[in-house]
Amino acid sequence: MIEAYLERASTYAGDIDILFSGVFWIVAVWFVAAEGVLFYFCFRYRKQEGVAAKYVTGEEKSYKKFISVPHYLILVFDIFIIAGAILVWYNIKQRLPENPDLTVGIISQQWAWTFIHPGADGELHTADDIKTIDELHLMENTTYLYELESLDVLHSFSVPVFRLKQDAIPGRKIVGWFTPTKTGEWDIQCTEICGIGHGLMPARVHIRSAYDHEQWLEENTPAEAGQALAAASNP
Amino acid sequence: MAFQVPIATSRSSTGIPTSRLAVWWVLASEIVIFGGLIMSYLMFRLHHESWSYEAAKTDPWAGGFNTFVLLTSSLFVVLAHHAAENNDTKKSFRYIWYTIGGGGVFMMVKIYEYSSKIMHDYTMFKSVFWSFYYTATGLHGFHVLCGMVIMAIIAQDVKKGKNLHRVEAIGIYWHFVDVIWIFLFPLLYIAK
Amino acid sequence: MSEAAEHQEHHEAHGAGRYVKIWIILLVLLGVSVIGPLAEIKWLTLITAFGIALVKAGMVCAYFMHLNIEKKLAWYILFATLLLLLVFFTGIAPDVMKPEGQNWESLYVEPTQTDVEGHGYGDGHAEKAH
Amino acid sequence: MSHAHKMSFWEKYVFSTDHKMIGLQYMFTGIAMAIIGGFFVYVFRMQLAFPGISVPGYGEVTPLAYNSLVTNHGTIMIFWFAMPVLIAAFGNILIPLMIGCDDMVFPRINRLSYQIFLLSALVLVASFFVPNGGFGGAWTAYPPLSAEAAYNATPLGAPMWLIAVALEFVAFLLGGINFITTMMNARAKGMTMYKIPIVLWLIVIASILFMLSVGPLIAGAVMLLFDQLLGTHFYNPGGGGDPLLWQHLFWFFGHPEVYVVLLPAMGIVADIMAVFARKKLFGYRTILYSVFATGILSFVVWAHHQFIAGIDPRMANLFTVTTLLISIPIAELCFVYIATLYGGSITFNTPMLWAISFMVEFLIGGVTGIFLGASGADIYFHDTYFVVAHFHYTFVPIAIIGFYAGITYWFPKIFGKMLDDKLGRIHFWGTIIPFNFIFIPLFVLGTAGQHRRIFNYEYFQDLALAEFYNLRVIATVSLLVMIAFQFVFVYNFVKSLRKKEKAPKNPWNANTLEWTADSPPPHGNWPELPVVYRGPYEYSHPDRESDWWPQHEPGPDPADPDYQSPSQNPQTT
Repeated sequence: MIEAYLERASTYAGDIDILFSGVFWIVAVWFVAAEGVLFYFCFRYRKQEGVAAKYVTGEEKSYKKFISVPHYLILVFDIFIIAGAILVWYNIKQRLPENPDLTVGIISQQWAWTFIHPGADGELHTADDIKTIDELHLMENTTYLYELESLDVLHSFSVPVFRLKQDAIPGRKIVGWFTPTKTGEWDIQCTEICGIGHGLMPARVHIRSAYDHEQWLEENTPAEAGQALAAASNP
Repeated sequence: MAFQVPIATSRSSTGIPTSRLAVWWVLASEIVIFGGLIMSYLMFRLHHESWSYEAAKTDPWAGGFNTFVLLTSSLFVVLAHHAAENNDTKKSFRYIWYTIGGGGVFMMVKIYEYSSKIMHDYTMFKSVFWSFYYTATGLHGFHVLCGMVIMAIIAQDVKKGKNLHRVEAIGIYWHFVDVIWIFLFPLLYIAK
Repeated sequence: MSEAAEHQEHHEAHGAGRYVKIWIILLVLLGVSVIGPLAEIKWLTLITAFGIALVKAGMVCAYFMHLNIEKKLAWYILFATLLLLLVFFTGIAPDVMKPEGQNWESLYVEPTQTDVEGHGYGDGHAEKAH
Repeated sequence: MSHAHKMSFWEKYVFSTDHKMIGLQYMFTGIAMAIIGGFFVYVFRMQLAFPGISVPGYGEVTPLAYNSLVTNHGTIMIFWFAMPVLIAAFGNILIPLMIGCDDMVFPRINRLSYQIFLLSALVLVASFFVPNGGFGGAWTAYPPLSAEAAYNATPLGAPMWLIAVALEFVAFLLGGINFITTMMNARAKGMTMYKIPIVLWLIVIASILFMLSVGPLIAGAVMLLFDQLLGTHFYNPGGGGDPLLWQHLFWFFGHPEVYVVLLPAMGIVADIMAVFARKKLFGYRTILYSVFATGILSFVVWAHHQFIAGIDPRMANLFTVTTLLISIPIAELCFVYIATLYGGSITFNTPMLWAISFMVEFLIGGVTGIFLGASGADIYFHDTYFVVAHFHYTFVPIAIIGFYAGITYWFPKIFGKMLDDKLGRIHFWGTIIPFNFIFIPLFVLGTAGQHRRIFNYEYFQDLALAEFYNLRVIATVSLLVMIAFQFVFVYNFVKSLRKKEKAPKNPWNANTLEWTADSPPPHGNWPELPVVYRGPYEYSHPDRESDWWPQHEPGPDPADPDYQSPSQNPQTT
């Protein structure tokens, strides 16, 4: 259902959408049933001349089952929802991909995002890293790890098209992953209130095909970093 | 306006007198306040190895002496309660004031401790250990002070032979303050 | 039990002399917990510190607060709060009590003993280099 | 119990120790605060629908002011409206009247509780007028944003906000001790555990939940205050503190708090439903045990507010399980309420309409909570408008519908006059319909990924679309309509108070004890305190001519196992 409003641009976006739809239909059945019975009772048992109300304590066996049976049914449905939720959660938040292709650094502060992309060598924290403000540049169909940090207050890194959200906590490094699957350009939000500029902290994610991403890399590698790297590889 | 105690206060559907029942609930709420603080401290303490070096700077002898003072004042207040039960208002009054005196000694030692710590630069801002040290002992000290004030008010009533049941209520509260100190003492002073 | 009989029992069980006895036991326990750390054995210190604290607290609650003769209800109320604190601790400890967990680590650099004992510490809480 | 001497204005209305007067003081202070909170929501909804306009009556909304408005709207509505009105006001008015005693057990502590509450409200209101305005770090006040003025830009607003909240907690702790002790100890002769009206059980259980959950947060608030004012590092990771600790302390309180306000509202609804359906509640004990289960479970679900807040991801699984389990007792409560209507003879007057609409709307709030409790789905929904819509679908039924249900039902008792039913219905439909039109668009916006606490969506290209603006405008216009209809209630209230005609003692033919006192009850409530013979919900008993059987009327108790049906009485069914 979410996909009607928002594209899916990561491998696990579909999982969350399916989980949402699954929960939606389970819940919808219960909701419609409960509201249906409620409205039916309101209509059926409205005050009528000469009709007195029944005396039911609700503790008789014949009546008690109307409460206890739905009670157990809810437990069964709960187990399904729990299982689905934990599966999705495990995949997105607990598991890390075994062979990630690249790692990006994400640093949040009041009120900007700094994204550190690995340069041509594919390693983070080397001389040819590319730092950008409020722009995250990713390659399609590549598994990324992200390292999320904050410099001052809490922020939250949210990419709706990935269905991904993770708070950044000062003094902590939080690791996670995503795999973009679609080229395009979308919003990155900060979803944890972070002061006056909370609403002025928009960033964009740019997802390109491998070829376009290479081009972007070449254009943006800092000149001195490129030379340093060249010098290092040709002693 | 003359305040009339309502009939409600004298009722006792549970079998526990109202004032004592209320004190148990007060203690329940206090346990979670101090408990929250102590649990937070404990988690930080186990997280930060460096805190054992900080904890070595506290003065276990001052803390130990204060434990002695509080235990003794607890004895006094329970004796005051005992006397009040026997309608011996004079004795009860005297023991209540002994208890207040105990609280006074406790506060004096506290002031000595604080000032000597601050003089050696172990202020509240030195590290979170010291922040906890001052917050926990300060909150406890605040309770001691409140207890002393309330006891002084009750002592006046006792002298006139009024509201003797309140001696028990304040006694339970005072023992509770004592129990909190019994836990703060090893947490802050003994465990290195 | 009639109220008068209860009152009677109350008195016999709690003569003034008995309170003094309990006070003496408490003081002995206090002495042990102060002397305990002088042995400089960690596990022994833990026992003398916290084990004895529990015993002391228990004695104060039972005999001074009269929880031993109070209706069970009061005891349930207080016990429930302790259980609650246990829940509180278990729920929070995985995040606060450790410097790292699944997919996260703390960047805080623990000061060393010299940091603590020299007065230079306090501004030295630098983060690990990015 | 004669209080014949003439009381001055101050004695009677300001420094009263009478539980009913203190209840009214709480209620009117709560309503006054709700008006402020309502004004705030009007300002920021206008800004969201028509960004950048000068809001009539306020002016232009800056980002700083926007944060402050949102924060204080939330704080006020929960701490200074829902809690004082539902627990303190109804608790104060109803507990002594329904258990049949003359006052609270500690009337002076009760008065003190209100005075501290009033002080807290004044501190909060004053914080809006200090330089840079009120605190703007959301009602959850997560540090380090809330801890340092350099981050939140409100050097005075933030500590004042915190002090106000802490004072308010103290007020409710004092009040809560009073409620709990009163109900435990001061019950009328014959009122055993299972003869207490459900509303009182629920108010008292709510007070217990509040008392037990708020402790760690009080300690935490002291720590945060020291961080703000003295510069300690409890929550500053750079100095060895931990910002996550506050989140845990806050939500350890914050989640039970939801049930603290929910339970009194559910209690009010239970009583109203039984009276106007002329039915015994469908399983008094079922309700009670479900509420116990809810209360206990409510202490172990708190971290579902923090799934993506950086807690250890393994813990999220545990909290997903407990969160979904809590749906069972709550659903059971809803089933019991619906089943109570079965076989009834339902009169649809204003209080009953509110009570039924509570069920209808609260179900929406309840089922949408499942999405957020399921950790996997929460990754996407956390801090979106889906959350906003969800908790408004729980809190509006609780605070607003619950309040209107209670006040329309007990109005004759409290003020001694009858409310106009026709105006009541107009007000009801004028509130309920716009309410749904406010929040259903927000569900859609949340599903589309709109995140919270943003003063202007112009800066987010994916959210600045025209169709989204249409939804925002629908929500805002509906809000204006809803606010406009509240004046109908005010008019009705004032008009009814000025009526000459007095309300009868028991206009609804209800069983509970408060209806046996005069309307309004005098100081001391009854000349002679009543005695209770049976449970509060013996409606339409087949052995009775009339369809009600008051608690105080001497005679047998049909719930007694030895009860003999008198054969000479013809069955009325």
